[in-house]
Amino acid sequence: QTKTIIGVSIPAADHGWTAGVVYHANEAKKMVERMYPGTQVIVKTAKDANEQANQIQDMLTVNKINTLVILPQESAPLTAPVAALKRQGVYTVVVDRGLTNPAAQDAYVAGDNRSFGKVAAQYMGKQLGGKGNVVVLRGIPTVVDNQRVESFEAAMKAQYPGVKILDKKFGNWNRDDAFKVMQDYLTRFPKIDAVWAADDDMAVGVLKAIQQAGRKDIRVVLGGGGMKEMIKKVMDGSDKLVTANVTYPPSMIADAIMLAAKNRTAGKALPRSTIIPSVLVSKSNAQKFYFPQSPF
Amino acid sequence: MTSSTRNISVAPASSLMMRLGRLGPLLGLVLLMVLATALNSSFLSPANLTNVATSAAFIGIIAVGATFVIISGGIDLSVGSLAALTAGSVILIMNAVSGTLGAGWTTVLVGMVAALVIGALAGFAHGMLITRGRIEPFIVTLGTLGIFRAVLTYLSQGGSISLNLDVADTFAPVYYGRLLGLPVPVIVFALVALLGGLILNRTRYGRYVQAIGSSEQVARYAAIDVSRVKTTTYVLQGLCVAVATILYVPRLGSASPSTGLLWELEAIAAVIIGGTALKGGNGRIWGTVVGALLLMTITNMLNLTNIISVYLNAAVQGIVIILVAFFQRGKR
Amino acid sequence: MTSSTRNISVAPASSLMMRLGRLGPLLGLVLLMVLATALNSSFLSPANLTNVATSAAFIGIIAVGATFVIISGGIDLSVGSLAALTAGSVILIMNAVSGTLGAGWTTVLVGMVAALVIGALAGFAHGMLITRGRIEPFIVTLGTLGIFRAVLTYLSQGGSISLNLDVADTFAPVYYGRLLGLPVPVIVFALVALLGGLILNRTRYGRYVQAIGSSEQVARYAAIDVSRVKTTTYVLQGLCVAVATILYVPRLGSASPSTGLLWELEAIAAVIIGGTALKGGNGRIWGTVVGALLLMTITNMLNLTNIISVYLNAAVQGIVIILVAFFQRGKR
Amino acid sequence: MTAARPRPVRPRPEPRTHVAFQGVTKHFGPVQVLHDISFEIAAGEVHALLGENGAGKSTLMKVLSGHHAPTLGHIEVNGSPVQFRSARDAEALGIVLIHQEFNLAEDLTIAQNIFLGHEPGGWLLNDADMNRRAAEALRLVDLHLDPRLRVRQLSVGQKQLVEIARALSRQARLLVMDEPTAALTVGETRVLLELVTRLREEGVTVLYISHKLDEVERIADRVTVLRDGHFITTQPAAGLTPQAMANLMVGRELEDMFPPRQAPRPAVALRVQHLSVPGWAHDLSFEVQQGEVLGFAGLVGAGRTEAFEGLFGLRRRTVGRVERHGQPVMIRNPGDAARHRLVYLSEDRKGKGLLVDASLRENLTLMTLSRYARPLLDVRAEQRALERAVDEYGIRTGQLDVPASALSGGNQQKLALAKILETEPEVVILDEPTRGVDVGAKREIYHLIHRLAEAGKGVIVISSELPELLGLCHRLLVMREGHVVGELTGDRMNEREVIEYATGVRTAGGVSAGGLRA
Ligand SMILES: Nc1ncnc2c1ncn2[C@@H]1O[C@H](COP(=O)(O)OP(=O)(O)OP(=O)(O)O)[C@@H](O)[C@H]1O
Ligand SMILES: Nc1ncnc2c1ncn2[C@@H]1O[C@H](COP(=O)(O)OP(=O)(O)OP(=O)(O)O)[C@@H](O)[C@H]1O
Ligand SMILES: [Mg+2]
Ligand SMILES: [Mg+2]
Repeated sequence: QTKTIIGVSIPAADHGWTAGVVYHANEAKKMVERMYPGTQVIVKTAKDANEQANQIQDMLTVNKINTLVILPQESAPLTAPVAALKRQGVYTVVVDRGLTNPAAQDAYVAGDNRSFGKVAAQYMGKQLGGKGNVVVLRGIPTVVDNQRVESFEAAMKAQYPGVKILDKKFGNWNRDDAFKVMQDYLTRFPKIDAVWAADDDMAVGVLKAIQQAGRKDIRVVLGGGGMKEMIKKVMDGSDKLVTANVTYPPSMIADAIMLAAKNRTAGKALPRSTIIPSVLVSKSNAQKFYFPQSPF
Repeated sequence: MTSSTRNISVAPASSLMMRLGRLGPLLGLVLLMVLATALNSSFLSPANLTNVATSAAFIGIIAVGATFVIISGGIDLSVGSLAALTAGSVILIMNAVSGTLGAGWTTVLVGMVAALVIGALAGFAHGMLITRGRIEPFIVTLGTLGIFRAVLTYLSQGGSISLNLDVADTFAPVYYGRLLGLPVPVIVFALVALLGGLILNRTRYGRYVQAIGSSEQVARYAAIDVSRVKTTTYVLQGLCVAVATILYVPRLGSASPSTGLLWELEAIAAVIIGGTALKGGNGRIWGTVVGALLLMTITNMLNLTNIISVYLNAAVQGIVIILVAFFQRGKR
Repeated sequence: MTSSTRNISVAPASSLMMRLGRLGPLLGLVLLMVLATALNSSFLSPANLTNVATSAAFIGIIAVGATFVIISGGIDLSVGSLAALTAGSVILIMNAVSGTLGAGWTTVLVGMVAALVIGALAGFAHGMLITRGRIEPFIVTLGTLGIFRAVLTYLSQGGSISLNLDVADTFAPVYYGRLLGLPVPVIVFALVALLGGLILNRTRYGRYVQAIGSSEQVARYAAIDVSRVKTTTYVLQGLCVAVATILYVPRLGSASPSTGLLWELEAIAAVIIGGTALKGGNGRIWGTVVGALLLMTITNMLNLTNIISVYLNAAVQGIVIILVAFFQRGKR
Repeated sequence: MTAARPRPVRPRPEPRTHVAFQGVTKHFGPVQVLHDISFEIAAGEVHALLGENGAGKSTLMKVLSGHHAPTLGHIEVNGSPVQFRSARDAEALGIVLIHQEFNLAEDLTIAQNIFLGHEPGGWLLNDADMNRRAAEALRLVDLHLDPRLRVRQLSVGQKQLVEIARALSRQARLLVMDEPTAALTVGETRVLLELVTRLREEGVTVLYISHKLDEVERIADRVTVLRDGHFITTQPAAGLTPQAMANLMVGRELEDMFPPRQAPRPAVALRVQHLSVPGWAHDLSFEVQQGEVLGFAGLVGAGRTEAFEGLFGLRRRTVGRVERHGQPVMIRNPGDAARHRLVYLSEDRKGKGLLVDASLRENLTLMTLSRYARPLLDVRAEQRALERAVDEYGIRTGQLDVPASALSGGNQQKLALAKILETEPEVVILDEPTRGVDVGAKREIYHLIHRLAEAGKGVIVISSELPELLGLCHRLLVMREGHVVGELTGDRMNEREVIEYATGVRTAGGVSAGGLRA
């Protein structure tokens, strides 16, 4: 009976959501090592795809992992490296961002970026009563971002054709950039009804920019990802612009680690695919998504 | 003396070209503003112009410090990280003292002083490592770039550090307030630039900074305390970062590992677009100010229009930077 | 002339210190390896060592080019973006031609040639803008840093560009294969470094590069075609980026807007840790190689142990970089 | 060379010792440069320090002025031993050094350089006052330039004058002048010597280093000679002729400074027509025969340097026609020139001549690398070439693997000369070839120039030393304000005529420069 050694490779905590991932991964590590004595979990972060590819190779060579739980920085560039590990006998669990060649992953645990965009569009369309002007702040140019924005636009067009998307610019999942982009949107568009910030970090910047400009026309600011401060606002109803959120829980990494530990120590395979859908957080269910200990 | 030596008059020939060269960045800025107005007339609205100036203030203030460092022949890559670390630490400190000192101006003052102390200490450490440790500035500040940001990431556990709401309310006017009709950051930026210009051009210290950048050997022969002057440039840079941070914290009331990312490149770019040579020796503060405004105008212009694919924003910035530099190339 | 050249007794004193200074980076590497082994004995396993060397190959190859640029007194900030753009374009080209040429080596060869052409052209453009356009290298390459990456982002529409699977299979051995028991990238790295060393130290061109970095004016008076030599350093840099890209594409099989992010800093850091002065004039390729290995060893060591919070990785890297530079400071 | 010294008889107080060197010894790493040097300098005298290139004069003066610390021994000033930690300590005692190699910050203005470290003003600098005082200092050396000009824009001679002005502005009690006239022409030199005399009258002690022994004879009270870092002798200058000084320096008899001139060959080596360098030189036309040594005389600022830099494409210029050995050639840059076997030795050896941080070997072979590329550079062959050149040109250095900056001034000059002559050129243009070179070596260079001429090369010499031009050249062109104003050969080649043309007292009588071709 070989010992289960789980290598966890995740992006470095460079913005709120990834910080949540790092937090939940470390929490899961503690829990797994308590629950399954003899099982070892190694958590490593990487700042880009290239480093992550090096990192998982190092984990195999030196730490002798036999299970890999990876949240890839990006799907395509990590497909070949993960496939290489799989060929060398490592059980591979891919989280959130599926590889371009699904054969390289033994199991897939993921959020659903398309439903993330769709849920947001549906909520926003409803709030606006099917009519109004929306500006969008996208993240960093990545597949994740493309999927979210595409499905947001598609859903909006299909269900609320009266809602007009004025522009969509990159805010880089960053508060400061979002602040600046929002300032400029406010200069440019005299009438904005809603802002889809697509990420709670960006929503923070957006709210400040609106506050500074003293604009009253905006009715909805919808972030996403479930940052604790934002969930709290939804819960308390303290900000009339922030009435909902869309989950994309960073805790999915913990789910994946727990699943892997449970099944691998028992020598079983994981379900091929576990999808954690994005759900709408509103005042009624906010309590469930509030983790005051998490950094995100 | 003998009359054999002619009186050589300093002819003003070719000085028009020279001057145009010197004014390169300013011309670039004006052209850009004309273009921006053509693309979207709201560019010239006072609200938008103050937005641009306010956003430029952060990079601009930091770039004033960078002008000194670069003129003296050094470089500081760590400014963005230092801003992030300072912001995080200051928030933690203010949150901590607000328990006993309350959420009033005392707490905010403690925070401001803390920022200045942290900035100055970081700069001093750079200066010491560079002068006493005799390590290349590039290496020292590349190292601290990693260190500062890592410490902040550790403090924030990767997430963000937020200022208590009541302190944030007291602090807010420092960013959102206005004096004489102008946003506070713009006023502070102007003051920092004026002071910087004064120090650089009208004090002994400023003169020594230029002499050292021109030739360290000559400066040493002139019995200038090269190590001290160089160290002081890094301290000035640290203080400028601190001032920028003091303006930054009340804006969003939080700091995170992505705070100040790549500010070093923007600050250095502002300095160099402004006509200061990367190899040191001479430069000018007003150029740096124009450089910072120019960089921010490009971003603003891109946000105000839709004619270019968002994917190409960075390309437009790149092209404009190169073009502006081309304008003022004559003088070299 | 007089044959009165005195022979003053030459004692070998102080040259030991000098030599130790020169060997600084190497000593740093060795110490780091000892430390890594102490932390985890599998560090020294051949498998791990080849991993380290293979990962170092990308930055290392680019850094060899950067050594030339920096010695000549220039700088190239665009290497990471250029790598991304080259990777993306080459993948698109290979995908396109694989339809007619099939998925065999012909297609791969077309891709390789395309990479070299793109790299050389980009370098040539840099060289022209810098020499004929008389724009600071910092500005030119900061501009193209934005431009190259934006073009790639545009080509990939913000997502990633992936190599067709069958072509990828043919291409794979270029990264995953072995020759004489060593991974191909390590062999290529060694060859590039050897060639670079030879060019720098044993050819006229290399001597000219050093002369220009030492004093452009003197070089011009000595009938050296300064513009051509400088331009060539950027072309060499572009070719090195192309070679690194050729190794990179079969590894990850795709390119995206975040490919090669911040490689410029790593490459420049490798060069300077290796003992080349940022202000140009002199430097050494072997130092650059050691610098690249050293940077990668730090990352590897951090992956091998658990004693430090993941949040502090960058801090450890920063500290080690500064310490290594401190080791070799004597010689300046 | 033996002008009567205009020495006023002054009531001399008891000669007091101003500075005493006590067993001063200096090592640079393994190389010992000064050996146990002891002698005294009396207050208020002009004391000349003589010695061959590399004898250690500059080093000793740097020790005196606090730039270097002695390895052993010490210095006494006014009877008490002193320990200088920096130049500022020395300046506090009124000891000021005028550097042989310029120490000016190129990016700063003249005034800023003059007052660097001593800026007037309180918290804020008083630039107006500084510029005014700088202008005064410049007037002392008869340099009429705007003190707000950046030093980068000055010519070598002007930089030298700025250095001197800087030292004068420091209220020196002991002024050390290290080859102040090496880059000056006759006129400026005369001004400077008058200045030295005046300073002495004001009670300032002057330590004067020069390889121009006639100057030394004119102004020095006493002379100290160094040889190979050893103290040789101190003697009153009164009884010493330049010849005797030279013999003391070299330690043996020096005969004929200038070898006899051979007649040039009838073939033209280089012909230049209608060369203009905007702002500097106007429509120059001249030619030099094979085997001829053609001199260019003129005052500082006459535009000689600029004209030839223009010819080589180093400045913006227009040129009608250039012929080498009768063939029209196109010279757009120094590379073209080198291909046509033309070389130019710059007057600015530090800024344009040598890679000061690079090794001697790399400097020597920089222009002839193709010779050592087979195809890889043969470093050992380069090293052999260096050893040969060191011997041939008498470059004195303790070690061969040092950077060029470690050579003494005169030896750097020899290296710069060696570097360009390595290319085996057909036409050689030498701008101030003997700047800072000692008598012995000068003589060697003169002989070398004649050997070049004998071998059929065309040689052009630009020099500020009239005796050198008169002794060396077959023919002289005098330039003034960018024009060739006179051509002198045979009997007319004498000091008086040259100066008259150069200063504009005499003109070519309406003959345009273009008409002055030989
Ligand atoms: N920094 C240094 N390192 C090593 N050697 C040096 C250094 N400076 C000077 N030397 C050596 O010291 C010797 C004396 O040099 P110095 O400059 O004092 O000569 P000098 O008498 O002034 O000659 P010149 O007439 O050519 O100016 C020379 O052999 C020179 O190579
Ligand atoms: N017409 C002029 N206008 C302005 N400045 C002048 C003019 N003529 C000469 N000068 C000044 O005098 C300097 C002359 O240069 P330079 O001394 O190199 O000439 P030169 O003939 O080569 O003299 P030398 O070789 O004896 O030093 C220039 O740098 C310039 O500042
Ligand atoms: Mg000397
Ligand atoms: Mg001249």
